[in-house]
Amino acid sequence: MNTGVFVLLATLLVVAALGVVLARSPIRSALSLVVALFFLAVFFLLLDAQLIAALQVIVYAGAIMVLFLFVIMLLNLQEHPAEMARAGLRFLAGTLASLFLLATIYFTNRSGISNAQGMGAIPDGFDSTAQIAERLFTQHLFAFELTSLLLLVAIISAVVLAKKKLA
Amino acid sequence: MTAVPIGWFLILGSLLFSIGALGVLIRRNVIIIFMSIELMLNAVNFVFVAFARQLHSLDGQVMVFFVMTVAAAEAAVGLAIIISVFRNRETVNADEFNLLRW
Amino acid sequence: MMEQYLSVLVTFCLAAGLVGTMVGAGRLLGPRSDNPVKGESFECGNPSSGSAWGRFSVKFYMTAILFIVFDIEVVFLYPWAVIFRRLGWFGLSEMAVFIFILGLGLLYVWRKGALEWD
Amino acid sequence: MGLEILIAAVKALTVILMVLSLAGVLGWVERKGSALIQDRIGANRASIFGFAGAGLVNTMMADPLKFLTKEDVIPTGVDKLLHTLAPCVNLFPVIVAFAAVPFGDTVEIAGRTIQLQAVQLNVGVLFVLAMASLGVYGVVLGGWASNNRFSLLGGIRGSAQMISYELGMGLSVVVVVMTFGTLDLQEIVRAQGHMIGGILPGWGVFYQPVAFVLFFIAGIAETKRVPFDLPEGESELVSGYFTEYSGIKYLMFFMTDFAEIAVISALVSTFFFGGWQVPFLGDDGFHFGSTSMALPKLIVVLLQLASFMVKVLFFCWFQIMVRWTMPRLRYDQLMRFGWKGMLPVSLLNLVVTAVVIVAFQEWRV
Repeated sequence: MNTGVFVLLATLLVVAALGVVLARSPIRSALSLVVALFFLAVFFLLLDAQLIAALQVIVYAGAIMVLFLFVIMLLNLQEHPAEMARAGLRFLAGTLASLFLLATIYFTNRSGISNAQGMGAIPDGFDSTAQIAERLFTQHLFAFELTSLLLLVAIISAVVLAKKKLA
Repeated sequence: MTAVPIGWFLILGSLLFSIGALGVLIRRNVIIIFMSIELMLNAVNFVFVAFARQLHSLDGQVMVFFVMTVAAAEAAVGLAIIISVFRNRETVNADEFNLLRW
Repeated sequence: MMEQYLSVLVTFCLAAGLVGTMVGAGRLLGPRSDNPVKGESFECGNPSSGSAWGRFSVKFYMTAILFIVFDIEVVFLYPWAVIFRRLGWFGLSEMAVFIFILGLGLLYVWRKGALEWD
Repeated sequence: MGLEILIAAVKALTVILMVLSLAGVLGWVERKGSALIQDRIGANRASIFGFAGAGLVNTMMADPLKFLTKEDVIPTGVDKLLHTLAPCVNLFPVIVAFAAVPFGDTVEIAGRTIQLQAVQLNVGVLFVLAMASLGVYGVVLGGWASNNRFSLLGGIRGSAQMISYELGMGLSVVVVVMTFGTLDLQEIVRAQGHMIGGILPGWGVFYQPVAFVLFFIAGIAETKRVPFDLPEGESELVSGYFTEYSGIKYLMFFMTDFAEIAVISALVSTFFFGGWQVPFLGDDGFHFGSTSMALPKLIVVLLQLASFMVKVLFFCWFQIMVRWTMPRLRYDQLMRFGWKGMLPVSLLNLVVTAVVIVAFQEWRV
């Protein structure tokens, strides 16, 4: 049952991800990505990461992808014929990607973790928001404060870049 | 979900990452390249969460917060750049962004 | 634990089924008759002036960017809100710094006039 | 396993039927309520044997049937797939969000404790907000797929408005979470069961009146109704993003509107008005100070259910009254109010709340 759920969700996820790369029209591509992000959120839920699952939908699907859709509509991007890379580059890219995938499978097998009998039970309170918050606001305090600077820079540069008249 | 070993998650994560990388390499539309990068970031998030579950350590989940923030900042700035380039050159094809090329 | 995920899954499936059934039933039960005038886009009776897909104001795009940034702020606030009692003044000051820095961003955007619609 | 699936399915079906019938009832209440305000009869053909109240049956049964048998016109030159997808992604998140709201306490049937809540998550608050944030897609896609100027303008306006007010909404929810210290909707309702000083119910609104006002305003803006109905302003944009829809798809957009009203009402009563809590009512009956009145468990559960429904219906009615009382804002006023009004005020409210709670640690719910 569990394995079945995994395979089903994984198939849907991979199909959606392929949709992002292969769809001709950018808007379909963006929607495929939304679907893929949604299935990722379902995976997070099943991995006992409820908080992350909800935030995944709020941040990625609810905010970032809306921005992508806006830009696609703003620039009125339709299908474009000469849009794929040259055949040689396509072949190279495919080879590299499959090599990477094969390497992962090989090393996963060799390390023996995939033979383990599942992930086992979780400790009590592992999925509670309070524990993640505890980590985030004590151990990772510095990184957290730095993100505010990152966001500040993002706001300023977006305003500067996107405004029509620069002073 | 406890019956599925971590290896499967790793392989699925790397499959997603490869698909994203493929998108970056074969598509010429800058916006789709951007979306493929988002996909790659998400593949990494996925592996973080899977390892957090396997190792019973919440640091993996905390890391997802920061990846999300970086992805958001990247999307905001990147798309602003695309818009301002489009204003000047009327294109979003990565091959035609060649003013800085030599 | 399992109960929680089951409830989410079942609700999703039922809601999706309902939505799908509605669209499907509408397709089956509704009559069909196509003609070129009916297929025109509705512009209050005037002949259609062609495709509507064009470019629109960059203002909307600025709104979306600002939304992303402040949405991230809110996202950090949820876990903080759960435990800020336990963290006390320490947690308060650390969040105060975070909000202050993003507040500077809001102030900048405000002063630059990116929030104006004219 | 099978039994658990069955229980979950029964609960989910109950909630879905609840939200669908609420949408139907609201359609009727809106017609009759607007008539009341404008001093006319309104929907006067929808009666059975001269009894206007029976018109409700008409709106709930005849209307959907009529929409089902109408032609579904898909204009030429539209994106057909997205055109069909848009009403679905519009309706789906609203229904699912409603399912996360608890409509009663636990009941025990045959030795099994059942939560009266269809989607039970530790992060219920975030689940609801996540679904609310998906609502943008129905609007944007409906507007884009129709290939119509009115639709596109309505869709873009609508999505920009929704994301702007989502911030005010999110920040006021953060304040609620701070007050109750949990992200579980059922826990939030349970925390509102006590009495302040023995007379006032311990509802969120008495702790966070500012957050209540902000949340309610943002909620009305999220439902895109007057005074925030720019995306579908009839006098400017025909029907906004669903101008090019007909038949069942139009009904789906229409239902989403009313279901959204129901969701906002349910959330307002959960966060600020004690959800299913009845003042003075405990697990075993009423307690007024020293006197008490014992009641069987079944009656208590039914009273709590009724309390939830009454609160939800009250706020639905209130939103309909607002719609027929207020004039429409201009778009620049709407965006200015969202970014320069709601956002700073809700940030300020958050900071003040945090300082007060930390300074007086004993001030807790």
